[in-house]
Amino acid sequence: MVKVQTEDFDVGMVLAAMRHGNPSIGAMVSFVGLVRDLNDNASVTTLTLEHYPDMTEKSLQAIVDQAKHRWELLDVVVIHRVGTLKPTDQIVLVVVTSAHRQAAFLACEFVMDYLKTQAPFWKKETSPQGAHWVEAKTSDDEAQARWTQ
Amino acid sequence: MVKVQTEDFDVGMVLAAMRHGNPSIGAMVSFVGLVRDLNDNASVTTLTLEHYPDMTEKSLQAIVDQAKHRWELLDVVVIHRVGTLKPTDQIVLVVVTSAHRQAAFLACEFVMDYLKTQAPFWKKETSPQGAHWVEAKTSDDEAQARWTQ
Amino acid sequence: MHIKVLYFARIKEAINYSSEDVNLPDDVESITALKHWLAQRGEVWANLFSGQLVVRAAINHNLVDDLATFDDGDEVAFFPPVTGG
Amino acid sequence: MHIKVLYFARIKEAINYSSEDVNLPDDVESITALKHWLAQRGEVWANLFSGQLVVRAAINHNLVDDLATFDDGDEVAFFPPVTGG
Repeated sequence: MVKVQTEDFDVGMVLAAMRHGNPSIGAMVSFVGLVRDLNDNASVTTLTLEHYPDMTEKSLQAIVDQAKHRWELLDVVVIHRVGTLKPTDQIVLVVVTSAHRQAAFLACEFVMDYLKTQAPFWKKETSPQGAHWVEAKTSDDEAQARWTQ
Repeated sequence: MVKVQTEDFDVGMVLAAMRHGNPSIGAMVSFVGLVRDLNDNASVTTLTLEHYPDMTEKSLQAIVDQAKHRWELLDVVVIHRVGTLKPTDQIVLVVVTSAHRQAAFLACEFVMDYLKTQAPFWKKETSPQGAHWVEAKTSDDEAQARWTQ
Repeated sequence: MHIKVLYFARIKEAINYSSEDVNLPDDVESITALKHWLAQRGEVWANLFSGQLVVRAAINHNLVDDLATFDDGDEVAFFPPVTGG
Repeated sequence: MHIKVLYFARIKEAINYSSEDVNLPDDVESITALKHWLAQRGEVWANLFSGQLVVRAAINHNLVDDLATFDDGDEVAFFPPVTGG
Protein backbone atom coordinates (compact mmCIF):
# COMPACT_ATOMS: atom_id res chain seq x y z
CA MET A 1 0.00 0.00 0.00
CA VAL A 2 1.34 3.43 -0.95
CA LYS A 3 -0.38 6.66 -0.03
CA VAL A 4 0.21 10.39 -0.38
CA GLN A 5 -1.76 12.54 2.05
CA THR A 6 -1.81 15.87 3.85
CA GLU A 7 -2.96 14.36 7.19
CA ASP A 8 -0.59 12.95 9.79
CA PHE A 9 -0.29 9.17 10.19
CA ASP A 10 -0.31 6.96 13.30
CA VAL A 11 2.66 4.57 13.12
CA GLY A 12 1.32 2.35 15.91
CA MET A 13 -1.96 1.84 14.07
CA VAL A 14 -0.24 1.06 10.78
CA LEU A 15 2.02 -1.53 12.44
CA ALA A 16 -0.89 -3.07 14.35
CA ALA A 17 -2.95 -3.41 11.16
CA MET A 18 -0.05 -4.99 9.27
CA ARG A 19 0.66 -7.66 11.87
CA HIS A 20 -2.93 -8.37 12.87
CA GLY A 21 -3.68 -12.06 12.29
CA ASN A 22 -0.49 -12.55 10.29
CA PRO A 23 1.60 -15.23 12.06
CA SER A 24 4.16 -15.54 9.25
CA ILE A 25 5.71 -12.15 10.11
CA GLY A 26 8.96 -12.54 12.04
CA ALA A 27 10.34 -9.04 11.47
CA MET A 28 8.91 -5.56 10.95
CA VAL A 29 11.29 -2.73 10.12
CA SER A 30 9.95 0.79 9.95
CA PHE A 31 11.37 4.15 9.06
CA VAL A 32 9.86 7.49 10.03
CA GLY A 33 11.28 10.70 8.56
CA LEU A 34 10.66 13.87 10.60
CA VAL A 35 11.02 17.61 10.05
CA ARG A 36 14.13 18.89 11.86
CA ASP A 37 14.41 22.43 13.18
CA LEU A 38 17.87 22.77 11.67
CA ASN A 39 18.86 21.85 8.11
CA ASP A 40 22.21 22.72 6.50
CA ASN A 41 22.84 24.96 9.53
CA ALA A 42 19.75 27.08 8.91
CA SER A 43 16.83 27.11 11.31
CA VAL A 44 13.57 25.82 9.85
CA THR A 45 10.18 27.36 10.65
CA THR A 46 8.04 25.44 8.18
CA LEU A 47 8.60 22.86 5.49
CA THR A 48 6.26 22.68 2.50
CA LEU A 49 6.16 19.59 0.33
CA GLU A 50 5.03 19.88 -3.28
CA HIS A 51 4.54 16.81 -5.46
CA TYR A 52 3.38 15.65 -8.91
CA PRO A 53 0.01 14.11 -8.06
CA ASP A 54 -0.46 11.97 -11.17
CA MET A 55 3.02 10.51 -10.86
CA THR A 56 3.72 10.22 -7.13
CA GLU A 57 1.87 7.08 -6.05
CA LYS A 58 2.77 5.32 -9.29
CA SER A 59 6.43 6.12 -8.66
CA LEU A 60 6.27 4.91 -5.03
CA GLN A 61 4.52 1.71 -6.12
CA ALA A 62 7.26 1.04 -8.68
CA ILE A 63 9.89 1.35 -5.92
CA VAL A 64 7.92 -1.02 -3.67
CA ASP A 65 7.56 -3.50 -6.54
CA GLN A 66 11.33 -3.47 -7.09
CA ALA A 67 11.91 -4.16 -3.38
CA LYS A 68 9.42 -7.05 -3.43
CA HIS A 69 11.13 -8.48 -6.48
CA ARG A 70 14.54 -8.26 -4.82
CA TRP A 71 13.77 -9.68 -1.35
CA GLU A 72 11.25 -12.09 0.16
CA LEU A 73 8.84 -9.67 1.76
CA LEU A 74 5.37 -10.12 3.15
CA ASP A 75 4.16 -6.53 2.85
CA VAL A 76 5.36 -2.97 2.33
CA VAL A 77 3.53 0.23 3.31
CA VAL A 78 4.66 3.72 2.28
CA ILE A 79 2.87 6.86 3.47
CA HIS A 80 4.23 10.27 2.43
CA ARG A 81 2.77 13.59 3.49
CA VAL A 82 2.51 16.74 1.37
CA GLY A 83 1.58 20.31 2.30
CA THR A 84 3.01 22.50 5.02
CA LEU A 85 4.67 20.90 8.07
CA LYS A 86 6.65 22.16 11.05
CA PRO A 87 9.62 20.78 13.03
CA THR A 88 8.89 17.44 14.80
CA ASP A 89 6.12 16.65 12.27
CA GLN A 90 6.21 13.28 10.55
CA ILE A 91 6.95 13.38 6.80
CA VAL A 92 7.21 9.79 5.65
CA LEU A 93 6.65 6.24 6.90
CA VAL A 94 8.01 3.06 5.34
CA VAL A 95 7.19 -0.29 6.95
CA VAL A 96 8.42 -3.65 5.66
CA THR A 97 7.33 -7.03 7.02
CA SER A 98 9.16 -10.26 6.35
CA ALA A 99 9.80 -13.68 7.89
CA HIS A 100 13.40 -12.68 8.68
CA ARG A 101 15.05 -9.45 9.73
CA GLN A 102 17.77 -9.05 7.13
CA ALA A 103 15.40 -8.78 4.16
CA ALA A 104 13.22 -6.34 6.08
CA PHE A 105 16.15 -4.06 6.99
CA LEU A 106 17.57 -4.06 3.47
CA ALA A 107 14.22 -3.48 1.78
CA CYS A 108 13.26 -0.63 4.10
CA GLU A 109 16.54 1.18 3.46
CA PHE A 110 16.27 0.47 -0.29
CA VAL A 111 12.78 1.98 -0.46
CA MET A 112 13.96 5.11 1.38
CA ASP A 113 17.05 5.51 -0.82
CA TYR A 114 14.96 5.23 -4.00
CA LEU A 115 12.17 7.43 -2.65
CA LYS A 116 14.75 10.15 -1.90
CA THR A 117 16.07 10.14 -5.46
CA GLN A 118 13.14 9.06 -7.66
CA ALA A 119 9.79 10.02 -6.18
CA PRO A 120 8.52 13.45 -7.34
CA PHE A 121 8.51 15.45 -4.10
CA TRP A 122 10.13 18.85 -3.57
CA LYS A 123 10.75 20.55 -0.25
CA LYS A 124 10.65 24.28 0.37
CA GLU A 125 11.81 25.55 3.75
CA THR A 126 10.97 28.81 5.42
CA SER A 127 13.22 30.30 8.09
CA PRO A 128 13.36 33.76 9.70
CA GLN A 129 15.58 34.68 6.69
CA GLY A 130 12.96 33.75 4.10
CA ALA A 131 11.93 30.82 1.93
CA HIS A 132 14.13 28.58 -0.21
CA TRP A 133 13.93 25.29 -2.06
CA VAL A 134 15.90 22.46 -0.49
CA GLU A 135 18.83 21.30 -2.65
CA ALA A 136 19.12 17.63 -3.58
CA LYS A 137 22.03 15.91 -1.84
CA THR A 138 24.87 14.03 -3.51
CA SER A 139 24.84 11.69 -0.51
CA ASP A 140 21.31 10.59 -1.48
CA ASP A 141 22.43 9.81 -5.04
CA GLU A 142 25.34 7.82 -3.64
CA ALA A 143 23.06 5.94 -1.24
CA GLN A 144 20.83 4.93 -4.15
CA ALA A 145 23.76 3.99 -6.37
CA ARG A 146 24.95 1.39 -3.81
CA TRP A 147 22.00 -0.84 -4.75
CA THR A 148 23.00 -1.11 -8.40
CA GLN A 149 26.60 -2.15 -7.81
CA MET B 1 16.76 2.92 27.75
CA VAL B 2 16.84 -0.87 27.86
CA LYS B 3 14.16 -2.94 29.48
CA VAL B 4 13.29 -6.60 29.98
CA GLN B 5 9.66 -7.28 30.80
CA THR B 6 6.90 -9.88 30.60
CA GLU B 7 4.23 -7.38 29.48
CA ASP B 8 3.63 -6.42 25.88
CA PHE B 9 4.84 -3.05 24.60
CA ASP B 10 3.10 -0.38 22.51
CA VAL B 11 5.40 0.64 19.63
CA GLY B 12 3.36 3.73 18.79
CA MET B 13 3.65 5.02 22.37
CA VAL B 14 7.40 4.39 22.50
CA LEU B 15 7.95 6.22 19.21
CA ALA B 16 5.72 9.12 20.27
CA ALA B 17 7.58 9.50 23.58
CA MET B 18 10.96 9.45 21.84
CA ARG B 19 10.13 12.14 19.31
CA HIS B 20 8.03 14.35 21.60
CA GLY B 21 9.55 17.82 21.73
CA ASN B 22 12.75 16.65 20.03
CA PRO B 23 13.19 18.66 16.81
CA SER B 24 16.71 17.39 16.10
CA ILE B 25 15.41 13.94 15.10
CA GLY B 26 15.34 13.49 11.33
CA ALA B 27 15.11 9.69 11.24
CA MET B 28 13.63 6.97 13.45
CA VAL B 29 14.28 3.35 12.54
CA SER B 30 12.53 0.64 14.48
CA PHE B 31 12.62 -3.12 14.50
CA VAL B 32 9.92 -5.36 15.95
CA GLY B 33 10.54 -9.10 16.26
CA LEU B 34 7.42 -11.28 16.36
CA VAL B 35 6.62 -14.92 17.16
CA ARG B 36 6.01 -16.84 13.93
CA ASP B 37 3.71 -19.85 13.77
CA LEU B 38 6.31 -21.76 11.78
CA ASN B 39 10.01 -22.06 12.63
CA ASP B 40 12.45 -24.44 10.91
CA ASN B 41 9.39 -26.06 9.29
CA ALA B 42 7.78 -26.97 12.63
CA SER B 43 4.54 -25.38 13.78
CA VAL B 44 4.82 -23.33 16.95
CA THR B 45 2.13 -23.28 19.64
CA THR B 46 3.97 -21.28 22.30
CA LEU B 47 7.40 -19.74 22.69
CA THR B 48 8.93 -19.34 26.13
CA LEU B 49 11.82 -16.96 26.68
CA GLU B 50 14.19 -17.56 29.57
CA HIS B 51 16.93 -15.08 30.46
CA TYR B 52 19.71 -14.35 32.97
CA PRO B 53 18.14 -11.52 34.96
CA ASP B 54 21.30 -10.09 36.53
CA MET B 55 23.08 -10.00 33.19
CA THR B 56 20.42 -9.20 30.60
CA GLU B 57 19.91 -5.44 30.88
CA LYS B 58 23.62 -4.88 31.44
CA SER B 59 24.36 -6.84 28.28
CA LEU B 60 21.77 -4.91 26.26
CA GLN B 61 23.11 -1.60 27.57
CA ALA B 62 26.64 -2.58 26.51
CA ILE B 63 25.36 -3.24 22.97
CA VAL B 64 23.56 0.12 22.90
CA ASP B 65 26.70 1.87 24.17
CA GLN B 66 28.74 0.31 21.37
CA ALA B 67 26.20 1.52 18.80
CA LYS B 68 26.26 5.05 20.24
CA HIS B 69 30.03 5.05 20.13
CA ARG B 70 30.03 3.93 16.51
CA TRP B 71 27.38 6.24 15.03
CA GLU B 72 25.96 9.68 15.79
CA LEU B 73 22.71 8.73 17.44
CA LEU B 74 20.25 10.74 19.48
CA ASP B 75 18.64 7.89 21.42
CA VAL B 76 18.24 4.11 21.46
CA VAL B 77 15.47 2.11 23.14
CA VAL B 78 15.49 -1.67 23.49
CA ILE B 79 12.58 -3.59 25.02
CA HIS B 80 12.73 -7.39 25.18
CA ARG B 81 10.00 -9.60 26.54
CA VAL B 82 10.47 -12.81 28.53
CA GLY B 83 7.99 -15.48 29.58
CA THR B 84 5.53 -17.42 27.45
CA LEU B 85 4.33 -15.94 24.15
CA LYS B 86 2.25 -17.16 21.22
CA PRO B 87 2.40 -16.62 17.44
CA THR B 88 1.87 -12.94 16.38
CA ASP B 89 3.06 -11.75 19.84
CA GLN B 90 5.78 -9.09 19.94
CA ILE B 91 9.14 -10.26 21.32
CA VAL B 92 11.54 -7.38 20.94
CA LEU B 93 11.59 -3.70 19.98
CA VAL B 94 14.65 -1.68 19.00
CA VAL B 95 14.23 2.00 18.11
CA VAL B 96 17.06 4.30 17.04
CA THR B 97 16.74 8.05 16.49
CA SER B 98 19.28 10.13 14.65
CA ALA B 99 19.56 13.31 12.59
CA HIS B 100 20.09 11.24 9.41
CA ARG B 101 18.72 7.94 8.19
CA GLN B 102 21.87 6.00 7.40
CA ALA B 103 23.21 6.02 10.98
CA ALA B 104 19.77 5.03 12.29
CA PHE B 105 19.42 2.08 9.88
CA LEU B 106 22.93 0.78 10.57
CA ALA B 107 22.68 1.16 14.34
CA CYS B 108 19.29 -0.56 14.53
CA GLU B 109 20.55 -3.56 12.55
CA PHE B 110 23.80 -3.62 14.58
CA VAL B 111 21.86 -3.72 17.87
CA MET B 112 19.69 -6.60 16.61
CA ASP B 113 22.69 -8.58 15.31
CA TYR B 114 24.51 -8.24 18.64
CA LEU B 115 21.38 -8.88 20.69
CA LYS B 116 20.85 -12.14 18.76
CA THR B 117 24.36 -13.39 19.55
CA GLN B 118 25.32 -11.78 22.88
CA ALA B 119 22.31 -11.09 25.05
CA PRO B 120 21.43 -13.95 27.44
CA PHE B 121 18.01 -15.06 26.20
CA TRP B 122 17.00 -18.61 25.30
CA LYS B 123 13.90 -19.67 23.42
CA LYS B 124 11.95 -22.86 23.98
CA GLU B 125 9.20 -23.73 21.53
CA THR B 126 6.25 -25.98 22.03
CA SER B 127 4.46 -27.60 19.11
CA PRO B 128 1.91 -30.43 18.89
CA GLN B 129 4.99 -32.75 18.84
CA GLY B 130 6.33 -31.47 22.19
CA ALA B 131 8.79 -28.91 23.51
CA HIS B 132 12.33 -28.17 22.33
CA TRP B 133 14.99 -25.53 22.78
CA VAL B 134 15.59 -23.38 19.70
CA GLU B 135 19.06 -23.89 18.19
CA ALA B 136 21.32 -20.89 17.65
CA LYS B 137 21.78 -20.05 13.97
CA THR B 138 25.06 -19.77 12.10
CA SER B 139 23.46 -17.00 10.06
CA ASP B 140 23.16 -14.90 13.23
CA ASP B 141 26.85 -15.37 14.02
CA GLU B 142 27.68 -14.37 10.46
CA ALA B 143 25.44 -11.31 10.69
CA GLN B 144 27.26 -10.21 13.83
CA ALA B 145 30.69 -10.92 12.36
CA ARG B 146 30.05 -8.47 9.48
CA TRP B 147 30.40 -5.55 11.92
CA THR B 148 33.93 -6.46 12.96
CA GLN B 149 35.36 -6.79 9.45
CA MET C 1 2.64 17.71 -32.51
CA HIS C 2 0.65 18.76 -29.46
CA ILE C 3 1.83 17.88 -25.97
CA LYS C 4 1.08 18.98 -22.45
CA VAL C 5 4.03 20.36 -20.44
CA LEU C 6 4.06 20.57 -16.63
CA TYR C 7 6.50 22.48 -14.41
CA PHE C 8 7.21 21.93 -10.72
CA ALA C 9 8.95 23.54 -7.74
CA ARG C 10 11.49 26.28 -8.52
CA ILE C 11 10.89 25.95 -12.27
CA LYS C 12 7.18 26.55 -11.82
CA GLU C 13 7.94 29.53 -9.57
CA ALA C 14 10.37 31.07 -12.07
CA ILE C 15 7.93 31.01 -15.00
CA ASN C 16 4.93 31.60 -12.77
CA TYR C 17 2.64 28.92 -14.14
CA SER C 18 2.40 25.18 -13.80
CA SER C 19 1.24 23.75 -17.13
CA GLU C 20 0.60 24.57 -20.76
CA ASP C 21 -0.42 22.91 -24.00
CA VAL C 22 2.20 23.45 -26.66
CA ASN C 23 2.28 22.92 -30.41
CA LEU C 24 5.79 21.82 -31.38
CA PRO C 25 7.71 21.97 -34.67
CA ASP C 26 8.21 18.56 -36.29
CA ASP C 27 11.86 18.25 -35.25
CA VAL C 28 11.17 18.70 -31.54
CA GLU C 29 10.47 15.21 -30.28
CA SER C 30 13.09 14.52 -27.60
CA ILE C 31 13.57 15.99 -24.12
CA THR C 32 16.85 17.56 -25.31
CA ALA C 33 15.15 19.20 -28.27
CA LEU C 34 12.25 20.41 -26.14
CA LYS C 35 14.67 21.98 -23.62
CA HIS C 36 16.40 23.81 -26.50
CA TRP C 37 13.10 24.98 -27.87
CA LEU C 38 11.93 26.27 -24.47
CA ALA C 39 15.29 27.99 -23.80
CA GLN C 40 14.67 30.24 -26.81
CA ARG C 41 11.57 31.80 -25.26
CA GLY C 42 13.61 34.46 -23.40
CA GLU C 43 15.97 35.06 -20.55
CA VAL C 44 14.00 33.34 -17.77
CA TRP C 45 13.59 30.27 -19.97
CA ALA C 46 17.20 30.31 -21.10
CA ASN C 47 18.32 30.35 -17.46
CA LEU C 48 16.18 27.32 -16.72
CA PHE C 49 16.63 25.20 -19.82
CA SER C 50 20.01 25.86 -21.43
CA GLY C 51 22.00 23.57 -19.14
CA GLN C 52 23.24 25.55 -16.12
CA LEU C 53 20.52 23.99 -13.94
CA VAL C 54 19.92 20.27 -13.52
CA VAL C 55 16.39 19.76 -14.84
CA ARG C 56 14.87 16.30 -14.66
CA ALA C 57 12.09 15.15 -16.96
CA ALA C 58 9.21 12.68 -16.96
CA ILE C 59 7.12 11.48 -19.89
CA ASN C 60 3.65 10.25 -18.98
CA HIS C 61 4.66 10.02 -15.28
CA ASN C 62 7.85 8.02 -15.82
CA LEU C 63 11.28 9.48 -15.10
CA VAL C 64 13.30 9.62 -18.34
CA ASP C 65 16.70 10.87 -19.46
CA ASP C 66 17.19 13.66 -21.99
CA LEU C 67 17.43 11.33 -25.00
CA ALA C 68 13.90 10.06 -24.47
CA THR C 69 11.29 10.93 -27.09
CA PHE C 70 7.59 11.67 -26.79
CA ASP C 71 4.55 11.40 -29.01
CA ASP C 72 1.55 13.53 -29.82
CA GLY C 73 -0.73 13.81 -26.77
CA ASP C 74 1.97 12.91 -24.23
CA GLU C 75 2.44 14.65 -20.90
CA VAL C 76 5.97 15.92 -20.34
CA ALA C 77 7.05 17.27 -16.94
CA PHE C 78 10.14 19.29 -15.97
CA PHE C 79 11.37 19.60 -12.39
CA PRO C 80 14.50 19.97 -10.23
CA PRO C 81 16.12 16.88 -8.65
CA VAL C 82 13.64 15.50 -6.13
CA THR C 83 13.99 16.14 -2.39
CA GLY C 84 11.24 14.14 -0.66
CA GLY C 85 11.46 11.72 2.25
CA MET D 1 38.04 -20.97 46.46
CA HIS D 2 34.29 -20.54 46.69
CA ILE D 3 32.26 -19.39 43.69
CA LYS D 4 28.61 -19.37 42.70
CA VAL D 5 27.73 -21.29 39.52
CA LEU D 6 24.52 -20.68 37.53
CA TYR D 7 23.02 -22.82 34.77
CA PHE D 8 20.49 -21.82 32.12
CA ALA D 9 18.19 -23.28 29.48
CA ARG D 10 18.89 -26.89 28.41
CA ILE D 11 21.83 -27.17 30.80
CA LYS D 12 19.66 -26.23 33.75
CA GLU D 13 17.02 -28.72 32.57
CA ALA D 14 19.56 -31.55 32.21
CA ILE D 15 20.95 -31.21 35.74
CA ASN D 16 17.60 -30.14 37.15
CA TYR D 17 18.74 -27.15 39.18
CA SER D 18 19.76 -23.60 38.40
CA SER D 19 22.53 -22.62 40.80
CA GLU D 20 24.94 -23.89 43.40
CA ASP D 21 27.79 -22.69 45.59
CA VAL D 22 30.92 -24.72 44.96
CA ASN D 23 34.22 -25.05 46.75
CA LEU D 24 36.94 -25.57 44.12
CA PRO D 25 40.43 -27.12 44.31
CA ASP D 26 43.24 -24.59 44.01
CA ASP D 27 44.08 -25.46 40.40
CA VAL D 28 40.53 -24.82 39.11
CA GLU D 29 40.50 -21.14 38.27
CA SER D 30 39.66 -20.92 34.56
CA ILE D 31 36.46 -21.69 32.66
CA THR D 32 38.26 -24.58 30.91
CA ALA D 33 39.37 -26.07 34.24
CA LEU D 34 35.92 -25.62 35.74
CA LYS D 35 34.29 -27.40 32.79
CA HIS D 36 36.72 -30.33 33.25
CA TRP D 37 36.00 -30.44 36.96
CA LEU D 38 32.22 -30.42 36.41
CA ALA D 39 32.48 -33.09 33.68
CA GLN D 40 33.83 -35.54 36.27
CA ARG D 41 30.65 -35.47 38.32
CA GLY D 42 29.00 -38.24 36.27
CA GLU D 43 27.45 -39.04 32.92
CA VAL D 44 24.97 -36.18 32.70
CA TRP D 45 27.75 -33.72 33.56
CA ALA D 46 30.21 -35.34 31.18
CA ASN D 47 27.67 -35.02 28.35
CA LEU D 48 27.27 -31.33 29.06
CA PHE D 49 30.82 -30.25 29.86
CA SER D 50 33.32 -32.43 28.06
CA GLY D 51 33.16 -30.62 24.75
CA GLN D 52 30.46 -32.22 22.56
CA LEU D 53 28.08 -29.35 23.32
CA VAL D 54 28.85 -25.69 22.79
CA VAL D 55 28.62 -24.18 26.28
CA ARG D 56 29.11 -20.44 26.69
CA ALA D 57 30.24 -18.86 29.94
CA ALA D 58 29.92 -15.55 31.77
CA ILE D 59 31.90 -14.31 34.77
CA ASN D 60 30.13 -11.70 36.87
CA HIS D 61 27.60 -11.09 34.05
CA ASN D 62 30.15 -10.59 31.28
CA LEU D 63 30.46 -13.04 28.39
CA VAL D 64 33.95 -14.61 28.46
CA ASP D 65 35.86 -17.23 26.51
CA ASP D 66 37.12 -20.47 28.03
CA LEU D 67 40.56 -19.12 28.91
CA ALA D 68 39.09 -16.54 31.28
CA THR D 69 39.82 -16.92 35.00
CA PHE D 70 37.70 -16.12 38.04
CA ASP D 71 38.34 -15.21 41.67
CA ASP D 72 36.93 -16.18 45.00
CA GLY D 73 33.36 -14.94 45.36
CA ASP D 74 32.74 -14.60 41.60
CA GLU D 75 29.54 -15.65 39.84
CA VAL D 76 30.12 -17.99 36.90
CA ALA D 77 27.28 -18.88 34.53
CA PHE D 78 27.04 -21.65 31.91
CA PHE D 79 24.52 -21.63 29.08
CA PRO D 80 23.95 -22.68 25.46
CA PRO D 81 24.48 -20.16 22.61
CA VAL D 82 21.86 -17.47 23.04
CA THR D 83 18.69 -17.37 20.94
CA GLY D 84 16.85 -14.16 21.87
CA GLY D 85 15.44 -11.42 19.66
